[in-house]
Amino acid sequence: MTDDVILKISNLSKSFGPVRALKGVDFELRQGEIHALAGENGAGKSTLMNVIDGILQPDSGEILFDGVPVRIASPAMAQKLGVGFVHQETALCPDVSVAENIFMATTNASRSLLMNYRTLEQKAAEVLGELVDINPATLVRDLSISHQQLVEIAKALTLDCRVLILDEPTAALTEKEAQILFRIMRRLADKGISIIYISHRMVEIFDNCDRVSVFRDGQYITTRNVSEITPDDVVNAMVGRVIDELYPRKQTEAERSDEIILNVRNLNERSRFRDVSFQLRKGEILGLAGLIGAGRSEIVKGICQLEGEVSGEVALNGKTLSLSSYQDSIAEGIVYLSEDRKGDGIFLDMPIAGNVSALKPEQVANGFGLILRQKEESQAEALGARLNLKYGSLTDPVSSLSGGNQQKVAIAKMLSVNPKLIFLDEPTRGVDVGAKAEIHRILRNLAASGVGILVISSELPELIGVCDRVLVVREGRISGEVTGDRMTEENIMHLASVGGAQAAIQ
Amino acid sequence: MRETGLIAIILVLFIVMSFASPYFLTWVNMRAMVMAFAVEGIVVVGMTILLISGGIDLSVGSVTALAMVIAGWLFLNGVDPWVASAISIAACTGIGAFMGFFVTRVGLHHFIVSLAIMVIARGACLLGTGGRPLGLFTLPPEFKFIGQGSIGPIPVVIIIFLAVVIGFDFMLRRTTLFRKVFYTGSNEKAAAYSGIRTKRVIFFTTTLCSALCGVAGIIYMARFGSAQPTFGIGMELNVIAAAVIGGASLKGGSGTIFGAILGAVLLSVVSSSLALLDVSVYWQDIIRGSILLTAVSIDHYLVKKRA
Amino acid sequence: MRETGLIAIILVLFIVMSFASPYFLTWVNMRAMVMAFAVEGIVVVGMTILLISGGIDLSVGSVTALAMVIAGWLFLNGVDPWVASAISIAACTGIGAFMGFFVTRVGLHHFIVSLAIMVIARGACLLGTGGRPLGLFTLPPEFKFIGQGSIGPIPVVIIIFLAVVIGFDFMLRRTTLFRKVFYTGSNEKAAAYSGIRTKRVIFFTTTLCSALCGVAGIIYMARFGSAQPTFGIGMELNVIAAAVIGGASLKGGSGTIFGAILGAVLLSVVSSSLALLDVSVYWQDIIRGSILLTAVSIDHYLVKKRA
Amino acid sequence: DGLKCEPGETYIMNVMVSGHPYWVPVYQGFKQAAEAFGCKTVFSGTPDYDITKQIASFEQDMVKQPAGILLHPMQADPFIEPINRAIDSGTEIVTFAADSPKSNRTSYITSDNLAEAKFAAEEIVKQVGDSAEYAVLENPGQSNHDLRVTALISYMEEHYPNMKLVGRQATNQDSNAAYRATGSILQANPNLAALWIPEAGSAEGAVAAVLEAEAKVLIMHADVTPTTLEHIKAGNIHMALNPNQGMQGFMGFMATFLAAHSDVFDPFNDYKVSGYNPVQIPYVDNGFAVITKDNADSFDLNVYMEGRDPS
Ligand SMILES: Nc1ncnc2c1ncn2[C@@H]1O[C@H](COP(=O)(O)OP(=O)(O)OP(=O)(O)O)[C@@H](O)[C@H]1O
Ligand SMILES: Nc1ncnc2c1ncn2[C@@H]1O[C@H](COP(=O)(O)OP(=O)(O)OP(=O)(O)O)[C@@H](O)[C@H]1O
Ligand SMILES: [Mg+2]
Ligand SMILES: [Mg+2]
Repeated sequence: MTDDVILKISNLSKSFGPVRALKGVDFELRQGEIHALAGENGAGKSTLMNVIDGILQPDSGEILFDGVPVRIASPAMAQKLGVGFVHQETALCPDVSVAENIFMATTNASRSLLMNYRTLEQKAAEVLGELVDINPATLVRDLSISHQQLVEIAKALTLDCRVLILDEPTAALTEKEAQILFRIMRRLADKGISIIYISHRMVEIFDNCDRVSVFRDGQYITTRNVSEITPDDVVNAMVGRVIDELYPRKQTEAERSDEIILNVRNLNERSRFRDVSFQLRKGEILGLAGLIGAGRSEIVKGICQLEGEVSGEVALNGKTLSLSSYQDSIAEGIVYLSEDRKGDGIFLDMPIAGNVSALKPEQVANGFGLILRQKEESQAEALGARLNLKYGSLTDPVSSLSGGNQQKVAIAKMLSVNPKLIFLDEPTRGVDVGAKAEIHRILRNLAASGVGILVISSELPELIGVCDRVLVVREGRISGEVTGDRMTEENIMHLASVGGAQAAIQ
Repeated sequence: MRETGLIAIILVLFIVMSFASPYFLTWVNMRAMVMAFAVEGIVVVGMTILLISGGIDLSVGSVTALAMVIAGWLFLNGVDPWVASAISIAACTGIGAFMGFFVTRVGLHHFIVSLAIMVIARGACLLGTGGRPLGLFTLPPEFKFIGQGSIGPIPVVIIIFLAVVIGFDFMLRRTTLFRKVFYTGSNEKAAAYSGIRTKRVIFFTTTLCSALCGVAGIIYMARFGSAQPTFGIGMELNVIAAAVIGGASLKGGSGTIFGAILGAVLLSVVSSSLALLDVSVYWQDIIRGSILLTAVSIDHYLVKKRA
Repeated sequence: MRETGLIAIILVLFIVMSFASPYFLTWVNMRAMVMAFAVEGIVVVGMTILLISGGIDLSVGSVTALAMVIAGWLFLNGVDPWVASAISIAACTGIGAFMGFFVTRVGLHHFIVSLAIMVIARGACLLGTGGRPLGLFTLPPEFKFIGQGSIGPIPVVIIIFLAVVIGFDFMLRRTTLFRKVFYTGSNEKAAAYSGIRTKRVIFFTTTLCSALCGVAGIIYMARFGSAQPTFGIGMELNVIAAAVIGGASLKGGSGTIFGAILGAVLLSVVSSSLALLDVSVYWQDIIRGSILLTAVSIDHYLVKKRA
Repeated sequence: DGLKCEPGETYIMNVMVSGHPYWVPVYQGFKQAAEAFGCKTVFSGTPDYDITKQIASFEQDMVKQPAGILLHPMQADPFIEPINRAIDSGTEIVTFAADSPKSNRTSYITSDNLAEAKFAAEEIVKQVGDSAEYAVLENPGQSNHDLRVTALISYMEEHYPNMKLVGRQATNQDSNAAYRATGSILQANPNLAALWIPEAGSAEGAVAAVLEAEAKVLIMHADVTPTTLEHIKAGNIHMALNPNQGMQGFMGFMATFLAAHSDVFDPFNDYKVSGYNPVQIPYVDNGFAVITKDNADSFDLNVYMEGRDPS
């Protein structure tokens, strides 16, 4: 890292109608540093990045690149300036191969008339090799959301850039992939490339970044060297107060119950998982860990009949279920929060209130099936307040919310129906620390009141902090279970990657 | 409101026209103008709902014609006209269900399924009539009343039209059933993940659109006292255009009945005005297309500005 | 390959037909069948590329007719036919650019813009001809050659058609320029984030489609020795249907020229077969629509099964 | 022996928009004539309004080597080459209702649209006087309909300069469009006295609009449908001029058949050296019928078709 400032932003503002997303912010990026951005959901981080990448135009303010004022009119222009960007929401072409997606910008800039698919795929395999094993010829539409995120990262790494922006790249990544990414980031930084890194995971910021800038409500608060401050300071600057406890109290030995809410036996799916058996007891929060592509999501989707042809036995509160569709599952009180929020979690173009009520619009309707707008809005308002949702108006489309706030809408939708059993797939992806703690508290309260809670998360500290018991999935099988003191990152990683054959580690 | 721009454009047209022609702002002309799109407006309602759910239907013209042919043929073969109409509407509903089957079960695209049905239904019209229009002059007066009669000064056709429009507009805005149509069209996968039986929803909207074509066909039959196998050729483009002008998205998820009807009004006012001003037929298409393009651009500009 | 299913279906039709009619597998019949879609096939190429980029064009029939009318009118007014053709193709390209402007700059949807242009271009045809076909019998033989001549046993039309198809198929598969068309259609935002000027791409595909309509119009003129203002009514549905049958998505992002041409072949074989078998005209549409629906369903099933 | 068909000798009638009712009585005339000579007939063409498809169907007819084809060419010039090719390969071609005059077809059978227009003009003047307002509906681009309209207008201009043309709307055979357009014309012209419509589809819509507006307008149109027939009986439509389709088909067959059997005839001309078919009949007028209240019953096509095979 040097002290040369490559990018300097001063007094920049940006509004969306009445929403003032950025209010005169300043920001400074030095050559070769890894610079973290922290801030609550809706603080304006992504908006600032979109301005730097030329996707959005600021209302006022100045951008200096190498000390020269620039107007970045389009992503193409940003590219010419050497800006690379991994978006918070993946933006890939589903009908096109992984290799072509990775090299889309290169193809665009290339002078050559013809495509050379062979070298393209070779080079793509090289870039991907370090990250994950994906065939570069597959279409992106056939990839799971986490693999898509890796492709998105690979895409940015191939850019010959001077400034690399990573907007919550690890939200859907497990520890293993995240560590690889950090290694690459460090290598790039050493080569003199400046990296802006956005994350809500404090550990990542403190382990890997050089400096951190904090934003709150569209305003720039401060920039500090990470060596000089503590995570609590950052959270305090973000939220305006110290979050006393990140994770709620766990179940005590005494509270443990033998009552079984969910009993899964010998669940099989043709190609995706085998011999899955487990139990979810009353009052506990059960976690599901595993590497990317291990099959966690598929097991859960299989149980509630969203995907696959599943055989095996599923019993809820002692009653054996014969579910043939997700509707049956909902009718039994089992709901699933999707990991792919944009793809199948929310209705981007529809109002916030309409999104929250989507699972059961009958709840906000009268006896004749007429939706009562007031009832619908007060439902959204109440759940929104619980989750600390930031919005302009409940009639605004969800697309106008920040990524983390969209996630809160998706969660609010699930909570709106008072389910008996909730599967949450990456529930806090993109959610800020404050709201995360709130969500965890809500989950704990639900569990205590008898609702079955199963959490899939790629963030091991979260699983360890929240769950009473964690099952580990490897290659479509449950490879083990950890509880109590055994619940450590090492043990889980071990079960997820190599071990597993041995019985549960008690 | 999304429709303000369109209303403004239509108002401007009205003001210009009332200066340009002394006959424009007469009761009789207004009545004629509404009559000109009222029946097609019923089809516009069905199409708008289908578009919102993410579908499209090219067969509306043929199916409307087939409704006339089926009811007319039955009537000529001694069936009571009311019964014949009911059978005919049921048959159209069946056609819609057939399309719905191909879309939701076989997995084909609405476009191609409805294109095939457009051809098949037109063929059925030819077969049922031997290519000759059916003269239904002998329809009883109480039946013709639904197409030709008036209650007070208001034609029955307009009353039916208003009832359909207001009814569906209300339902689309307020009922849970139709809300699911929006969810499905906005993001089918997210709707499925919200427990909505999206295939049923699409099946429903597809069927509803054809059923409304059936209703329109019966009213046309009562109105014209005949069943023409070639009726309604090219209707689909008109109907889709009205919905799209009125703000419906071809990608699904958005649209209103009110807007779509305003779209139909706009198209109709332009046509009427050109005829009223006796613009040369060789110029009419050029002017009509240009006004359409201008109006849509202005509306787009106004909507964007407000947002 | 995506197209295997279609090829199989067409082969089956061929085998059935060669048993059903002794005339089917004759050189003359094959030639007639290819001639029936060759020129339209050039428009299919333009439409497929436009569909891949996420657009659609309803004006192709009118613009093709306008190309004939412009070139014919100029020729009758003393312009050299080759020059007249060049001017006409340039004019069509201009129309495409005009549509491209409304889509990319004003922000309207392709559907509504091309619908308006469809009406305007048809009006221009009427205006330019006074509604009467232009007789162009006096076109010089070397000009007519492109529409009526043969090189060896192969009609020039078919040679041009094959050149266009093979050329664009190759370009679409292999050149960086046309890959951007796929990226833009598949996810416009993602393409834009990669620095692709997606508006330019869409402008380009819109313009290209109209330009190819111009080329087709000139060939039609040379072939028919006349310019008919009502030419090509309804062509858009045929052309879009061919592309969609061949695997192009109306949502953009996928499609191949080869598949679209197979779609056109399928439609043409079915029509020809019905005529050859003397199927009653009253049954033809029904059978045609049903075969279309069946073929598309089978193809869909085969594709899904393979995947 | 003599004028008789060989076994299997086939004559084809080829048209565009083959589902249109206009062809039905034409084909009946064609068929009845053929039966009298022991010939086979086929009704062919394209259901579409598409010149390329009609040419393809014509070429497929040729493949079957029929003795003759009675052709309604959708457009004149595009058919020159196919017609000549057919004649060269031994199939005689006669055109009807639309011509391809520069081709080598031996005959052209048609109604005289000019005569129809002239008759209509005279009848209008007779009914509403020679200084009144009139309007026309039209179908630009279809030649016979165009001719009926333009000929009437120029006839009026020439002979009855006080007749004022106040409305001219394209309705393209669409009854709904005609309904709309007529409504507007009626609004703009309260003194409208007469309406001339070149085809029956538009007439259906126009009469509905006139009845609804309770206007007193003399309606005359060409062709006929069951509905307009009923309107004629009811007095809502004054009169229809219907081309004699049966005669068109009958004479069409005769001309084709005679061309194919021209060996019975040795005319006093140069046909042997020029290579032309000796049975050349440049133009046959099949005449038209005037349908009024009094004779309307004879023009019910459904009654006529009872017990007859349409194909
Ligand atoms: N297209 C838009 N239309 C309207 N408002 C928007 C739009 N995009 C963002 N906003 C608003 O701007 C503010 C900042 O959003 P931004 O996406 O920058 O937040 P963020 O810091 O990235 O949050 P997160 O951590 O949740 O991703 C939010 O209040 C959001 O609602
Ligand atoms: N739509 C799909 N089409 C094809 N393969 C898929 C699809 N979705 C998932 N897979 C594959 O199925 C396997 C299991 O995926 P799943 O999403 O269940 O894993 P996971 O453990 O939830 O991990 P993550 O969600 O983090 O990727 C992976 O190999 C994945 O690539
Ligand atoms: Mg963000
Ligand atoms: Mg997962």
